[in-house]
Amino acid sequence: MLEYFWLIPLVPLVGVVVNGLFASRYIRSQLFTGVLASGCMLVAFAIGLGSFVQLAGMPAADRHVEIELYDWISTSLVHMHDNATGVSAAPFNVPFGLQFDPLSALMVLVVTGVGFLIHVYAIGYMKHDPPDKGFYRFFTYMNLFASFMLILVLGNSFAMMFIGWEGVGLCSFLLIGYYYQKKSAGDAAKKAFVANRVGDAGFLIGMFTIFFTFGTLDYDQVFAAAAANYQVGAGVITFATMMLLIGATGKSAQIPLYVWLPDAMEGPTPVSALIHAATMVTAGVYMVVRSNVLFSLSPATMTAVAVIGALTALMAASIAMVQNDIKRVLAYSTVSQLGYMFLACGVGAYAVGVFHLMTHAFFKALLFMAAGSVMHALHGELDMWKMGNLRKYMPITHKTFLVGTLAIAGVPGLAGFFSKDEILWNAWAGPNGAPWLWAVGTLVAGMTAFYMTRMLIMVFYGDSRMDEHTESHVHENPHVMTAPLVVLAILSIVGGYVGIPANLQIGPLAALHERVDIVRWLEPVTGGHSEATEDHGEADAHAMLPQSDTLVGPAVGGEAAQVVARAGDEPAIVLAAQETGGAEQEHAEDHTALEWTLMLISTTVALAGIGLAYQIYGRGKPVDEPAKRFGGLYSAMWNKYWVDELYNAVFVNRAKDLGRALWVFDDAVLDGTVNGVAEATKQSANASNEFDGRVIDGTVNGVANSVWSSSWVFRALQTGMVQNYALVIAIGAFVLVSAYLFL
Amino acid sequence: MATLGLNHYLLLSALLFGIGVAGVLMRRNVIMVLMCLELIFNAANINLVAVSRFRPDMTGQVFTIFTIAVAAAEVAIGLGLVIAMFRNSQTVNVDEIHLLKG
Amino acid sequence: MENMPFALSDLASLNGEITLAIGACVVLVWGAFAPSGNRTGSRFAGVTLLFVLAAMAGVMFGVPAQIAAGVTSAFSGQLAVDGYGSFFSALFLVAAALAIGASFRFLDDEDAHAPEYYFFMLTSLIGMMIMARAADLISLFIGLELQALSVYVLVGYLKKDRRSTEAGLKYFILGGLSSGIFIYALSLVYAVTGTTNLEAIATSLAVPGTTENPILILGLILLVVSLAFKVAAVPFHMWAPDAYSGAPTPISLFISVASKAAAFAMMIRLLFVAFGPMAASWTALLAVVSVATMTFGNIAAVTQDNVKRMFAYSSVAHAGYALMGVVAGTEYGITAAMFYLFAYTFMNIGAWGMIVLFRREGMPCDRVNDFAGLIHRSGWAATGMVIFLLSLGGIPPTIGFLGKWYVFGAAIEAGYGWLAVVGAINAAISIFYYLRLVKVMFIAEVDEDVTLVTSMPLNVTLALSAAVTLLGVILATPFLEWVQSAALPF
Amino acid sequence: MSPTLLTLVVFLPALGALAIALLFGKERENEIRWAANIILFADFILSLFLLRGFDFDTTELQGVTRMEWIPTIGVEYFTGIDGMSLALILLTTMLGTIACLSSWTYIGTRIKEYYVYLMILQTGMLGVFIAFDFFLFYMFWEIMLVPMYFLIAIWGGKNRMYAAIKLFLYTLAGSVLMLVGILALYFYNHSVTGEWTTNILAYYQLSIPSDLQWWAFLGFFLAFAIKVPMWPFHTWLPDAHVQAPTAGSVILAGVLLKMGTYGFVRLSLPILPEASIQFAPMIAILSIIAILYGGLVALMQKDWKSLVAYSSVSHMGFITLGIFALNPIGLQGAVIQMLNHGVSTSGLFLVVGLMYERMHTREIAAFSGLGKVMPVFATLFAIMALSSMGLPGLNGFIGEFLILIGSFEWNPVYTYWAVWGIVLGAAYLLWLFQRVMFGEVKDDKIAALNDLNLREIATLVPLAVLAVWMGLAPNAVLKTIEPPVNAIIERVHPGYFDGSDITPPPLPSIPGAQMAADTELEPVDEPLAALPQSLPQVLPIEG
Repeated sequence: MLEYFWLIPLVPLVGVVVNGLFASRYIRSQLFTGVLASGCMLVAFAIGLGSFVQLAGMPAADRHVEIELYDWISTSLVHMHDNATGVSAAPFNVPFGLQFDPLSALMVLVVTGVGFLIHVYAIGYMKHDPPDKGFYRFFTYMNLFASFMLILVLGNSFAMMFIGWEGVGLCSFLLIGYYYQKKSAGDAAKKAFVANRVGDAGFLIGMFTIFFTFGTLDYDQVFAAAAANYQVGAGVITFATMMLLIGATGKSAQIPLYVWLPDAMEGPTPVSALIHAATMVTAGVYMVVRSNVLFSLSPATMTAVAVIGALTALMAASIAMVQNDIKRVLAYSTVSQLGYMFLACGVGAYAVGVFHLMTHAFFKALLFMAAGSVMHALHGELDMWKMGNLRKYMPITHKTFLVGTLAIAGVPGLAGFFSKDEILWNAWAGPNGAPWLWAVGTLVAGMTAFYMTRMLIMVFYGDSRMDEHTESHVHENPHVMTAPLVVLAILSIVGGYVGIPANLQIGPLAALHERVDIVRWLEPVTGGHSEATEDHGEADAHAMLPQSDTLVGPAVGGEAAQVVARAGDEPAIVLAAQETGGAEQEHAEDHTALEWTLMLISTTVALAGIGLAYQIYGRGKPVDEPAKRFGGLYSAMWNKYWVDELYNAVFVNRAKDLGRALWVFDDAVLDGTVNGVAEATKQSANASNEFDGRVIDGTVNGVANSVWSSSWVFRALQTGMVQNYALVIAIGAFVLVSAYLFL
Repeated sequence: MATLGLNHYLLLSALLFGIGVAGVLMRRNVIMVLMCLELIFNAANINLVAVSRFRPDMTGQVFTIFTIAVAAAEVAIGLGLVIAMFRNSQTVNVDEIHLLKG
Repeated sequence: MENMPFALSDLASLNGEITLAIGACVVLVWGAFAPSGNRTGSRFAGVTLLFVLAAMAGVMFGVPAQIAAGVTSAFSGQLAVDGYGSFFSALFLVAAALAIGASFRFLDDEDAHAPEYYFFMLTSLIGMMIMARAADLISLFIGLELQALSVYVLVGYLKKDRRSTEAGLKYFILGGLSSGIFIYALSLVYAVTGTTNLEAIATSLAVPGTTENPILILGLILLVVSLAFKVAAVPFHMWAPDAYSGAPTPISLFISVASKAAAFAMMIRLLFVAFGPMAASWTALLAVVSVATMTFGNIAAVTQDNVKRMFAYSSVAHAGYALMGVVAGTEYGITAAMFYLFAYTFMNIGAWGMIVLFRREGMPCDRVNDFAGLIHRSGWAATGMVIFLLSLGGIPPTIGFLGKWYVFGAAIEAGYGWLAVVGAINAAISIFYYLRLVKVMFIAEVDEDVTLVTSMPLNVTLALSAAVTLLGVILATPFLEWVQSAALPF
Repeated sequence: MSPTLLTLVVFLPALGALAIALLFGKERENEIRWAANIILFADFILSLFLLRGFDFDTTELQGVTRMEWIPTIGVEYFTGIDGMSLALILLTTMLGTIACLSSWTYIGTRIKEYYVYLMILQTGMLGVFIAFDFFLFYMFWEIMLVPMYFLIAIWGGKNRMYAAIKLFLYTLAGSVLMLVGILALYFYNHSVTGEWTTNILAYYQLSIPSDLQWWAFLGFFLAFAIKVPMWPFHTWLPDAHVQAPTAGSVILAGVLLKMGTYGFVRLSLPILPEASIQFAPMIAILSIIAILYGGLVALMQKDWKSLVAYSSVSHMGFITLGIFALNPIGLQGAVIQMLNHGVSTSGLFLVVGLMYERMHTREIAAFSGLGKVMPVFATLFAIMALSSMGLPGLNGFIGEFLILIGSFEWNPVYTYWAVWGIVLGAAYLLWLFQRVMFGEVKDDKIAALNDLNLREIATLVPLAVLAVWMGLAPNAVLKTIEPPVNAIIERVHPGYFDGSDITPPPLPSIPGAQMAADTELEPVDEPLAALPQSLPQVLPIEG
């Protein structure tokens, strides 16, 4: 399979072409369109899985397959700015190249696997749309999105990533604006794209800096050259990574560019699940992890990543605590969880970031789809104040939603617990970790538990607040929608066991850890730098050993469980310790104790959050008590800290004002002479009807006007009196004489 | 007694020229304007003849003969035009002919 | 030979002028006996055309034969026998032939007496040809006056038309003034140099100190003034708009081209041959005059609603362009000015000829709006007019562009780059009013009161002008070679 | 590739115009339409044959016709093409065909005249790309103006007279100054070589003194900057575009604006390399102003067409920025962006025209919910808009990307500013798309609209296909223009390619003239020759 991995992004294109061109006129069948679209995803998933297995069978160091389909761009010579790498000039060549390595493999499985489930779900969800109008359009866009997303994760250079990067942005635009009759949907779509473009501008500059530093955009060459030629803290690397970070904050909805994501909920719920929870928004995280070699060379950027992640997590979680719109809560929750991932990357725990990316994909997709299931049953109702006690009507949705809530809240044993705990541990103990980062993370964990529980209670428990008509129609959704929920629920439970923290590696868990460990799996990508290996020289040595066996995990967990374990390896926690040297064993024990402590605290905080939410909302009566109790703070959170308003006032409106001002300038000044001669303008307006209606005439017109008015002046000299003419001749002669005399 | 030199003649002709030009500029009657034109021609003639006399060279006098002939023709044509003009507009006043302007 | 006032062979070099003089007599005498009125104009036109063509043959074949035989001057140095004179003579004759084409029907429609009209046209032609060939101040003056006096009459020819007589009178008064200045200037020059022969003047100027003589300088300046008057250069141009717009249109056509070319012919020979040693002085003066002329002419034309006045100002501006060649003060500059006048002849005759077409209620009409919707009436006429206008504006592929190429080039070559820039800007300004006419012709609605009065000779005039204007660049080589060989050596 | 074919491609439209003018009566409207479309389409097909036997690896002119024309002043009829000309010729013939096809129903009056002008215009534009004689070049350059004037003045919108005159005067004012510049070079050449010639290639061999270069460049610059149009010479553009009929806008945006940038690349850079370097920073700043300014003003337009027009200002800013980065990649990007802009902006103008034909308004506010009523239209519009805003995978991206890299190579600061143009591009185009395509179908008039018919689809689909093809496989074009680009850069920055395995080809030599072995270009100036190889930066302005 591995030699065919390049087909993965192309398979969904089949769906795009067939559905896009023929569905509206010739096919007109929801079943065909839906099955084709989902089928494409399934085939892509199958190819991805096959390649994954094959990749896992290879030695860790060799897990890297690259293919260049054709020369995309190749230009003439470019001179580099930086000679550190020894390349002074090179052509700008970008092959259309794809690569398959542990990170890409994992991302492919998440994208195609979760994507497939969401496609299936969408067949049910979108069934109200006619097959030849919205329905086919929806699936065409979805497949197109998948294709671009796969290019993004499979590309072998920054330029390839950029294709996918912009492509998914486009699909996001199209899908957010799917209900285009709604103005809000159109606005949201545009906002999403433009906010992303701001990030892209950063990405581009970062990319250019990289090119002019290394003479290539190919990952392997860039990272190798960077590791070989640059010291930690090199200015150019810091600049490049900062710029990339701007791009990442756009795509992954981090401060300061997160504002588009909540609005993006205007799209259909499967879109929110796929694009704005599971896949596209994680592209920023993917990019940071992919470029970890560069980021690790720049402590400043790393700090920025961590701080942005932490602050975003905190801010978004606080907003999520007070929202009433079911999808907005989830949207802010997504922003918050993405902040977690950034936090992980920022402290240097890239693999853990990816780990959380994966588990988050499971439970957030699940939550969105469950919320969509609710909406679907309630005819599009989004306000949680108009729900309640739905568990009675929608048992499967309820149960899966419950699983998702527990998972995200970090209840021990579920997926979110493991990944979140790893992040918190690294936030404290990682190479760039700091206690305050851990504290923020832990606080966010509590808030997460709080708002998720609040949501769960408001939607599924308590008394029904639906109106009668709605209530009478509420029903559980068909299997095509609930089956994906169940699969994702299972994944949300077991998905965490691919990355068991060090302190829990006891008994059967230790055995499992030895077989499957996501961190170790990603080591070829994330572990190639100094911090990761210092404490684990031994692990490196082990990595060199021939593989004793390769196990394919139980099928139960879908793709995620199929992680290769290598016998005889030490737990390869990437960022195990800050200090170097010393006895490994002692460190391990210290860490274990600390890790236990921290884990207990965070679990307690999470449970406290659940308890608090139950305390406030779980008593059967909907209350707006928090609103009263925390007046100012509540209102700040409710209004999302007025960031949208601020951006509108500072950027959007200023840009519009500037545009308007320039337009006036264009008309008045450039296009009208310094309108020195008011007379001229007046006369021109009178004299020539082609100038009509132009109140403000501009520079160019002004020249014309002065010509025009001087024409009248000149004509006035021509009085018709012959003696005046003679006089002018005499004066002319006199002037010539004097000119001759004085010059 | 000072003898008359060439410069005296040149001065005289310059005066005559000036008077002629001033007349053309200021006289309202078109006949007078015509006569002032003749003054200008005659200024030139004085120059030519005087120069011819002071540096013995006949060309100047020949030139003068031609100039006088031309001036006669000019007056003839001029008067013809004045008559045509007078028939149309009943005036010989140059101030009053300004149909064409601008 | 030495004692003879002139050799009989000198007459051969006058064959063109003599032919025309005979023609003039024939027309005049026949006219005296022929019954007047009743649309007899075309007969006289035909006869005149015949004589003009015969004179053309004389100029084109007779004079070159003399040049080939080594003759350089005739009548004791009064007339030069050279290609320069022949070139301009031919140009005047072509202009006259085309003007006659435009006059055929015009005179009948105006009910004007034809014989004297053609008589004066012929005499003015003789005057122009002598102007172009005179190598002595005396013949120069006579040629100038012959031309000028004839043209005064022609301008005022429509004696029942107030505008025509007014134009004639004004032109006469101002022309007389300028002639007076001219002859006075000549007398001053004669006073200093003691000779009237152009080359002899140059020789005497070569004597050190002569050129600083204030009398000479005053003479030169007054000379420049009167020459500038004759070519209608600003600020001595004021007669031109009135004369051109008042005159009968075919006469405007004729004098705006031929008289102007004759004045340039005279100016170039006078300045270059006689005052070559003082070139630095007059180029500086003329550079200023050139700028003023282009700019003033173009700008004043912008707001004109009367097409004849618009073209009158436009022809003022064109004198400014042609002056650029003179200002250059080089042989290239002479070539440029000559070629520019050549190009100008055809495009301007074409444009003026178009005005002859238009009549409102039987009267000639010349408002810009009278051209409205021409494209709907006659695609040929409209297309032709566009060609003429583009050419006047200096836009390729017309001959006007090649003319601009030459004069701008001459200015640049001589180091007057700034003058070329001014010329270029002026070319753009001029397009402004030319386009106005195009706009009216192509976009405005047809005015039903206006009729198009065509006749075969006029059509031939227009077609010939259009052909030369349009194809002049594509087939430029023979024209250019002619001009180059005819340019005065300097 | 035969010279005859090239000549035929260029003059076929003019011959067609003549034939239509003479053979068809005014009232035979449909026959005229068919004839014009067939002729222009045939011309397009013929132009495709230019590709056959074209040598893509040389900078030498191909398909050369060289004849004496006006030997007295050294003017020749000298035509030929290199890779860059070829690409632009293909663009022109294609857009000409499309513009013609798009006029079928749009133009309802004075059919015969219309097609005659359109076809003369076509010859004028094609002529500019093949002329290698200054005189000839200038002739074609100006001939274009006349039919364009009529197209706008007769078939334009309400304010058409104003727009047409403005276009004509403005561009004419620029080009006469170029004429002065040409003449200055012409006489300089004569003073040095003693030869009268207007052969452009002869000027490639000259080393012109700095001050003359400076002045000549200024003349050329004004002509080209107005044509491009660069800020602040752009004010004719929105007027012309808004008033012009669709086909006029298509041609104007697609080809006419390229004349300016083509002039920079073909004339200014190789003939006046030193002045190009001196002017480059100023032009870069003007370009960046144009990019941002055009984008911001476009953002606030209420008229659909003037929005696209201002977007042109912004996009052309990218092109001039790329050209004056004066490095191969910027120049390659600029040339390919010329083609891209031709494709995508023409497409956008077609889109506007289609709507105007249906609704007789271009007020953005008058539209809403078109996506629902006209899905095919919406899709094609989306592709054109995305291509215009530079989405990777479509053509616009390639050009902007390469230009930004080029300017980054020169001076990253320029890129930092220019890159915001991309953000603005997304903003104004998507906002437009959102306003007209999204939203409720607001009135019956819109609800009653028909989606595109086959003819209309046929005008847009080739552009869409081209947009995708050039986005995914730009190498075909990049390789075609690389030899001329390398030659020009070597001329501007001698030694740029030293130490690399690329040997820059020489600038095209005059065919027929015996080139001695040592006719390597002389270095323009000593300090330039000593350019540090690693850093092709802005050189300090000397003098």
